[in-house]
Amino acid sequence: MTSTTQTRAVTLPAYSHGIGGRMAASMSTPGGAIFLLAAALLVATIIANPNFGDPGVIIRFLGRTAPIAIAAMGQYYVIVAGEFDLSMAAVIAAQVVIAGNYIGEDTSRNVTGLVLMLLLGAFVGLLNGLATTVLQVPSFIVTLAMMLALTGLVRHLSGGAADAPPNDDFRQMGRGVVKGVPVVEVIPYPLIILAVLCAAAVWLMRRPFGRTLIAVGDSPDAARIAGARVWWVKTQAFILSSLAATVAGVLLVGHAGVHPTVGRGYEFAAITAVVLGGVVLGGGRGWVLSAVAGAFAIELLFTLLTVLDIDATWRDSVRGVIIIVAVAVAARAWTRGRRTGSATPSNSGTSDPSPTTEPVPGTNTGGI
Amino acid sequence: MSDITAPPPALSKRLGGLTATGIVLIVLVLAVVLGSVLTAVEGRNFFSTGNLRDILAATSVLGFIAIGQTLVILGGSLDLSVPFVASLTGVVAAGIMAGETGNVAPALLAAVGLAAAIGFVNGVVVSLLHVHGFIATLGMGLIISGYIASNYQGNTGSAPRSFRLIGISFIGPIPVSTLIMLGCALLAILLLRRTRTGHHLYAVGGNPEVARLSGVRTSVPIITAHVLCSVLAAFAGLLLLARLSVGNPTIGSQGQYDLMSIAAVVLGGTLLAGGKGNITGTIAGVAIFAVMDNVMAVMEVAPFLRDVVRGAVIVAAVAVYARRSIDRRPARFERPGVLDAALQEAR
Amino acid sequence: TDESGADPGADETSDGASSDSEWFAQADFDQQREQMDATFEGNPDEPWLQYIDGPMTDTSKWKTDKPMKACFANASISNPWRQTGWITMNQQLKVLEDNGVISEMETRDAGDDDNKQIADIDYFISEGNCDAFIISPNSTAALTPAVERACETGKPVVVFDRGVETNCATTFIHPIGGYAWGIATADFLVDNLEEGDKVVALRILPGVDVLETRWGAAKKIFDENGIETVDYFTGANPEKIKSIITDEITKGEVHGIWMDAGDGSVAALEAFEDAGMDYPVITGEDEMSFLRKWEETGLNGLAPVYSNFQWRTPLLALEKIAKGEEIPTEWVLPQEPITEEERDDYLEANNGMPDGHYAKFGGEDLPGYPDVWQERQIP
Amino acid sequence: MPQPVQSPSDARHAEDSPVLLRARGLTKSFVGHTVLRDTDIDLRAGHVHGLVGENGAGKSTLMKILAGVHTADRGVVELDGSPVVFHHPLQAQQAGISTVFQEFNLLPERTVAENVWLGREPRRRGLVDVDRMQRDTQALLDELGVTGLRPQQRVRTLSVAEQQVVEIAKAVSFDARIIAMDEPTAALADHEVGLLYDIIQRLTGRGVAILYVSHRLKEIFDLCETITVLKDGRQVASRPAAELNDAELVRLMVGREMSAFFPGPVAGTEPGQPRLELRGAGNGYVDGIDVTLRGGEIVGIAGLQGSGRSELMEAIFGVRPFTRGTMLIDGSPLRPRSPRAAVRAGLALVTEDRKATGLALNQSILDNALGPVRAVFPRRTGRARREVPGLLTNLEVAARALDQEVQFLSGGNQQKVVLARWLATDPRVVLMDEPTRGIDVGAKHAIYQLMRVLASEGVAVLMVSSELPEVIGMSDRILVMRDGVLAGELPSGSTEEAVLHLATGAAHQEAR
Ligand SMILES: Nc1ncnc2c1ncn2[C@@H]1O[C@H](COP(=O)(O)OP(=O)(O)OP(=O)(O)O)[C@@H](O)[C@H]1O
Ligand SMILES: Nc1ncnc2c1ncn2[C@@H]1O[C@H](COP(=O)(O)OP(=O)(O)OP(=O)(O)O)[C@@H](O)[C@H]1O
Ligand SMILES: [Mg+2]
Ligand SMILES: [Mg+2]
Repeated sequence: MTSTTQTRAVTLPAYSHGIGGRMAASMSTPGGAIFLLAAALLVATIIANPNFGDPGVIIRFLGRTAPIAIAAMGQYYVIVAGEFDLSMAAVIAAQVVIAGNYIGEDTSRNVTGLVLMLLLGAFVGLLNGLATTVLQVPSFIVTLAMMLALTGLVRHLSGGAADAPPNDDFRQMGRGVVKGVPVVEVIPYPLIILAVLCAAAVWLMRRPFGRTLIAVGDSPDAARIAGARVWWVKTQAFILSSLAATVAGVLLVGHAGVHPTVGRGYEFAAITAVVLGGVVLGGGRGWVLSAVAGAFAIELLFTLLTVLDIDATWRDSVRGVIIIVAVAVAARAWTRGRRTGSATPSNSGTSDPSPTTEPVPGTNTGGI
Repeated sequence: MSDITAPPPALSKRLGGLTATGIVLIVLVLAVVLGSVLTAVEGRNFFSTGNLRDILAATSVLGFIAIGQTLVILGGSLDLSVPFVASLTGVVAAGIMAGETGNVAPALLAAVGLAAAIGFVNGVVVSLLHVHGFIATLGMGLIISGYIASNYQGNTGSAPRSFRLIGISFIGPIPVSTLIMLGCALLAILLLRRTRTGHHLYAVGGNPEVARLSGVRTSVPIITAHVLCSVLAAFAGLLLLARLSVGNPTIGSQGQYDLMSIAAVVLGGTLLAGGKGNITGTIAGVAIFAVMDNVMAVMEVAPFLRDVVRGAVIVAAVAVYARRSIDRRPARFERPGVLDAALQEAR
Repeated sequence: TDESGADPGADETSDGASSDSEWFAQADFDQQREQMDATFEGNPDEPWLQYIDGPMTDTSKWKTDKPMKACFANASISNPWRQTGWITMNQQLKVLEDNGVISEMETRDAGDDDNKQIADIDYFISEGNCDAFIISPNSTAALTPAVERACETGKPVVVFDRGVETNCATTFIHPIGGYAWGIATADFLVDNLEEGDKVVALRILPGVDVLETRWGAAKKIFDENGIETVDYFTGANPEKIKSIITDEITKGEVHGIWMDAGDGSVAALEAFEDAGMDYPVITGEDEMSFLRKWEETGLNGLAPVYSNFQWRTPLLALEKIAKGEEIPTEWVLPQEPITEEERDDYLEANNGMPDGHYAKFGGEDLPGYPDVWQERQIP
Repeated sequence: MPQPVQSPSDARHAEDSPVLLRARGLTKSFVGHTVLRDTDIDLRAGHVHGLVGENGAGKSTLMKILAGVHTADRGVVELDGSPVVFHHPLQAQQAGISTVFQEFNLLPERTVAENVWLGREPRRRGLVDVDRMQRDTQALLDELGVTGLRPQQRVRTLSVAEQQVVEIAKAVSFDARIIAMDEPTAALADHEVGLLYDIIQRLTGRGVAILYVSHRLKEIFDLCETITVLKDGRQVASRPAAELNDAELVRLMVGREMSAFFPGPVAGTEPGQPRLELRGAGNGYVDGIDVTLRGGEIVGIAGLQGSGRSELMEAIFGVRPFTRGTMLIDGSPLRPRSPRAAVRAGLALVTEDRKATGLALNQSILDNALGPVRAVFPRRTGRARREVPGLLTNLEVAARALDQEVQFLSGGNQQKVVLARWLATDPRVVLMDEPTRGIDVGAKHAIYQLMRVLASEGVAVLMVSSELPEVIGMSDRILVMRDGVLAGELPSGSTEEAVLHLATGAAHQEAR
């Protein structure tokens, strides 16, 4: 008769594999493989030019990658909930202008300015979220429109660009370092902020909110029946995304200064990073740290191209090829994972969809 | 996926009879009326030849691309590489023409062939390698832009006068290019309504599994749509070449045609998820943009503010019918369906 | 002759096209080298009215004493340089409106889109009932036919900044040009560097002739003098610039920075600061951010200029046309880099201006100075 | 009541009509568990072959093998004596076998005609001949005697019944020699069943062989010459209909006495206070609902598909809230505006489509089981986390570990996870819509026991089921729905006839 009778009264174990097995399994999924890819790119860079092996250089590199990594983290919340956020770059641009024009040289405004920026970020996210969930306009369109409107408004009010960079104290957040650290000699503040946000993100994704977020992305109807406020959960994802963009903006204005182009292309960069991280467009699968790793991989790729002195004009092409190939391979891994998966439940390729553990998070569905 | 929320019956009743396309057309009419009023306020005539030409000329380039984009979106994919295809075909054709009428034919062949090849690759990557259209075409865009940057610095080649005529000749207030674009629209409509590929495109976009069970080879329509989309982008590129008289390697990106075409398609009532929508709506969407831009230019709205208006209009317009495109079973007691009505009589 | 008649911009493109990839026309290079130390007619205190002696256009047929309506087809105001110029132009407009030279100026902004700008010009021709056209072309060859159509209306046509491949225009106003920029900057770096030193060139984007010629000229001189170069496209994005420089520093020593536009130079310098290196020799632009950074760090640099004050000239040209005075067919404006000596004067003069402001904007005598530029109100 | 197509009198010469399709030893397993074992079947020209069995017996699987959707692990299929293997539905269709699948295979945004001819659109000079497509569809519908359905209607606007008709029309349109119908009447109202009878008569008249699956024994006896009974994937019998009667057939299907199969109430369970009360409640889909549901009670709702049972559930649960009437929970008025409100009020809903609305298929067992608690009572997550593993173990969920994705579980185990996620919220009223649809006997039994246990703990259970034996066997009271209203109430142990009469016949006769 059916297998139900065979497993009497033996409590189900929490995990199908030991920690080691899970690690191994996870590495075979896009969500885990991205870490390997990033590592491989780093090694390649170091081989191509040993100077990049210097810990100080690496730590600085990680520091300057923080903004895009944070943006990717924000984009992750939206994508895992089954939506898009194309308005990130616009939010960053807006924040840069506020930093330049409102805060400027006046250190006494640093705090109020920061609060103001966070409020604006949250508000933009709220608008995106409500338009998507209540008006039921596709988020691709909502955030595209937001991108147009916000950029235009900021440009108009600021006369195209911020008057001047904010004072150095404010810029410290994006530019400063902790000095006199052994081995790596310095630790950039952005890296610390990134680390904190990563920890927060992992924690958040283990919280009921995080799990519900993924459930909503996986099946909104089922989540609704389960009692989730789908509209609010998604809206919160958009708010988180805009807040992430805000933080990225704060770091960028410190790191790079003010310019209309600051943050340009961040929406696509972030989405690419997230997808490279094995998070599925359409929602329901993926691990937040994989998105971060995706961001590092992309930045490492840039650096590698620089190190290899690839002709400036050819870099885009190389990037394009790598992105497509990576995602195509991921898609393969996914279909394979599925086939074996349905053949027998006990199969490592499809272990653990829960981001609460190793990078396994059902990221075994790579691209769609 | 059918959402289980019930839209307020009032709304659904009021718009009950109207299709999304119907609404878009109404919005277009409103835009024209509003436009002519505002233009009049500026002391101009909205329907003057020059103004109509300005509007229609604006529709043709985006029109070509939006038609292609509609096909791809109907199939459940997306194409972000169109601006680069337009640029590439423009410079390639310009290079081959080199100002000689004799070279026009080979130039067109080369441009269209090249575009078709690109579209084919897009289609294969999407349908056979299962890469999401967003990523596949984003990557393809990068590849092409790299190639262009490496091989074409600045404007190159030149179009012979004979070819430039396409860009600058009019029949009354109507630019020839617009007529060609509308011709393509008709062909696309024919494709969707009267060919198997068209029907299968809707099926695959609507539900690949059902299509498969019905014996449809799902990759064929997807690839076809991508090929046609790229070819139409090539037409846009060639039209731009005709108007510019030289190949400009950045012309595609100058017009933001990728995102704007998608916006126009959705504005036209096509479901971004695929399986539902039509060309007529898309053309209306494109026209709405054109009218909007024209009026704002006449009113000398500050350049940066125009994007604010565009953004607002896009969301507002889509919101009007977005809620209705969700498929639900007809209510039994408040809005009887065919069968239900019969049953109630029986009772 | 054709040679001199056609403007640099024009030749640049045509050559760029014919010899496909190479952005270098020896003739223009030499011509602009001469122009760099040519003597300019007119009052040095009003550089926007100065010009190099050459063929003149007779404008008597347009002489009028009633206000003209000007129609301005603008490429865009999408970068700080154009924004600054646009503000200046509008203040100049106020003056001319007040003294009854111009009734109004209708402006269409093409948003960096050739196709749109062609449509704008055609619209003006048929609907604008303009008395004069001002055109700032988005790209050289592409706008030529449209400008020709404007000429055919028989109204005065003033072209400025980037050129077109026709000399039908009443006047074509522009600073000396891209080669001059390239020559000035490259010469400076060569003088301040040893043979074999490395210069990182930060370029905005490929394919814009006025920018390509700057690099074309500079590259030639660098090569001739055995300066090693590597060039990048940055889209003027400071973040990208900073990453690139950081990586370059890590790869090996960098002695010089060359920029085809100054905004972003600060980011490049900060990359050196963050890496704890001393500053390289750098050429930026007369943008305030660079001048300020230059002053406070005391580095060794040069601020090449692509004269922003040229945005005044087109309207002033219309004034002359209304008076029936003859004006240069090709109106070549002065284009002098700001050297270390002059720097502080300019900082002084532009005290309080935003970073995106350009020192040689030449609007000091216009109404609204300095507030309008300081608040940077886009009209 | 519909007329039998052939009066039993006219002799059924099963033997003398040729065998079109002969299947031998068909075996198929999914997810490691075998759902079809060594099944043989013969389909004869002009004959109707009945296929019966409980949910999960393997009927659909067998059909899907013949239709080329699944390929058998073992066994052969012979068409006109020559062996065939189908890897794609298209191949089966070309070989003359077409199927009406149990779950709809229609594109809601396309018209009836487009759906019927999808993949085979008629062409003239290379172009799809739309007119002909419409004409042919109309002809088809006429031939099937269907009225009030236009070829150019969008499927989205059709009722379930109408959608089912389109499915049948599509199958017929292949002018196939063999047509398999998987519960074609499940969605049909009674008078429409009569219509289907006529269709089938026409087809058999043409010498078409029909494989007919249904849970309605009456239809089986009305239509079929031969009947094959499946049980847990095994073929327990294949005999001429004449040699069988209801009782015999049921015994074959269930293989045990109903009483044994359906566990009785746990000792000491008796109806307590009213937990859920509805007074004249209604919305767009149901109307005038009066129900009182007491703690400790299991109340079944019977009715034809499309009769509004799910809608009633959805209305109570706030998915499509009531717009009229009153609703009391434990005596206090409360009309949930959303599922969230319902869950807060102590309601739970096991939906009829677990894959679409019951589970997040890509998530782990644990995450699914904690879903509602996390979404509605985040503070209770910790406790639930500790309880859930035990809960799942008690439900005997067959899985490797809690981190396994539910999409790889068998139907029954998925359903158990759905139950677990609701039990974790310790609800006071449990609504179950088709709780045993498509799950195997063992799982079914476990679920029945669970329902009893819940009742014994004072929980009120409201169950919708399309399987009369189930409703009759499990319910303390039976409510029957028809066309969105309550057609009546029956005591437990009423006959299937009584229920069916309320569910269908009555409407019919009153109409006369
Ligand atoms: N694709 C599948 N993957 C895994 N298990 C499946 C699949 N399809 C069917 N099953 C299982 O096989 C068994 C038989 O399913 P099947 O649909 O054939 O039963 P059925 O007799 O049609 O039941 P019903 O009367 O509900 O239609 C069920 O336990 C079901 O869960
Ligand atoms: N016109 C329709 N279009 C799409 N789906 C429908 C339609 N009518 C009913 N359904 C769905 O089919 C199923 C049966 O309809 P309904 O719920 O009204 O009757 P029911 O008595 O619940 O039938 P069952 O529960 O047996 O499916 C439900 O899931 C319902 O949502
Ligand atoms: Mg079945
Ligand atoms: Mg139901």
